[in-house]
Amino acid sequence: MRVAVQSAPFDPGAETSAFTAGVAGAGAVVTFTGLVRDQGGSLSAMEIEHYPGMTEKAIAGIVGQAMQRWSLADALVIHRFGRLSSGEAIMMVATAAPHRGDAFAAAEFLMDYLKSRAPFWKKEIGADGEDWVAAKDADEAALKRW
Amino acid sequence: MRVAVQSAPFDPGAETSAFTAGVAGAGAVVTFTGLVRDQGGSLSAMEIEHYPGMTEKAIAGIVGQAMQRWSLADALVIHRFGRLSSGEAIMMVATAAPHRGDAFAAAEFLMDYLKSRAPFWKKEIGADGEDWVAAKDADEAALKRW
Amino acid sequence: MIDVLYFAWVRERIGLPRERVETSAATVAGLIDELRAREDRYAAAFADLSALRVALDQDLSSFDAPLAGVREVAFFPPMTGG
Amino acid sequence: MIDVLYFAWVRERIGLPRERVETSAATVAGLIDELRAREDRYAAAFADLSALRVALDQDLSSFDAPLAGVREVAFFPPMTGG
Repeated sequence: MRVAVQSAPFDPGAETSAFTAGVAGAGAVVTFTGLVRDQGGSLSAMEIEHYPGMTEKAIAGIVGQAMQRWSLADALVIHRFGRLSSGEAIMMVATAAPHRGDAFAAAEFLMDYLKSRAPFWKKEIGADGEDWVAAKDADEAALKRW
Repeated sequence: MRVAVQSAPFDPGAETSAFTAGVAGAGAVVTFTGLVRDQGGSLSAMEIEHYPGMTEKAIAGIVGQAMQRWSLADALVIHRFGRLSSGEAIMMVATAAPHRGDAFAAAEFLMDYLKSRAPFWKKEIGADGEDWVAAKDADEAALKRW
Repeated sequence: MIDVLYFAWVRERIGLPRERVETSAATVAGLIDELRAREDRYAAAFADLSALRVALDQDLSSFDAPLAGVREVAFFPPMTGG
Repeated sequence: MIDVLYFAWVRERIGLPRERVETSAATVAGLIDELRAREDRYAAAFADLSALRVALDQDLSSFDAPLAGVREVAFFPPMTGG
């Protein structure tokens, strides 16, 4: 497994290639990539703050739970912080498993937990000013299904 | 949306890059890649037969259902036929949506339907001979959740 | 005349991928009865219909479906794509 | 002495990312009461605890947790990663 918390951009395609090459024979690979939405052109950038130290620890814990819970060959989490432009990749997860059900479930689990349990905070910067993204009740509720 | 049924190999990373670049601003991209499993070294190759004409029609119908059912910005299906070696990519789906829930659900729906409703048949070729892969009851049952 | 296609182990058991068939059968089941009566390899391929699927003009269908107007019938085992 | 960290709008409202705090509070809630009493900007940041989360030594915790042995306390809004 690999966890990367970084300000540098990353290429979801290149990461998918590298991850897939490393698990050849696993049968199923699922990836999720989160992109900065342009929201109809009103969003010009996103600023992501995080809690260095706790971030890595929290993500490693979440990935560890997923590896215990599902039969995974490998897992990957990349999450950026700092300033991102519209359309840029914010983060990605990848999971590899013998069977597709495990790969899908683990990827969704990772996303649900990264949303609400990893210490990142997003601020949207638009033409009319900037605003911290509010946590959604639905994101907290999503944790209950696991 | 794009559907490709082909004997030529494809690069899941390059396809992920191209797909993601085309939906910048969508927020969420999910990909699934199916690989030929090596099954502990006993499998040397896989032969995939399909029904030209019906295959394209069936996949277009499945993708059309997904586009109607979820709020998707785009969808992609690539499926190979012919002879594949261990570790090679058999197929992939990609979905893009404003929100992750739709992207995940649509990708799982596409996989469940491609498994049991697109006219492909896999034959495993190993050291001890060759055998048609049997359809699993679980794959048919998976359709019931949609 | 109707085109009849066979895939996967159905094709292997019958020994050919497609053929033109002269039939007066009203339904898929009637066509299967005619094919079974031809030779052992057909009888073997169609021995267990629960292991077979049928498509009419490239749409999945059922064994009791009528053949009127159909140009292409395909027989194959349950699909294993993905 | 304890390190107190603030993130996102909590940091902006209080006006600094971290500070060393001398406290005799037994719990997180006790520390919050001391901070609130300092200045309006602290009172404003801690006005609605339901909008806040707390981590003790980089693990999520709760407002009634004891502070004994804790070196680092962090206050922040609900997380919005992913």
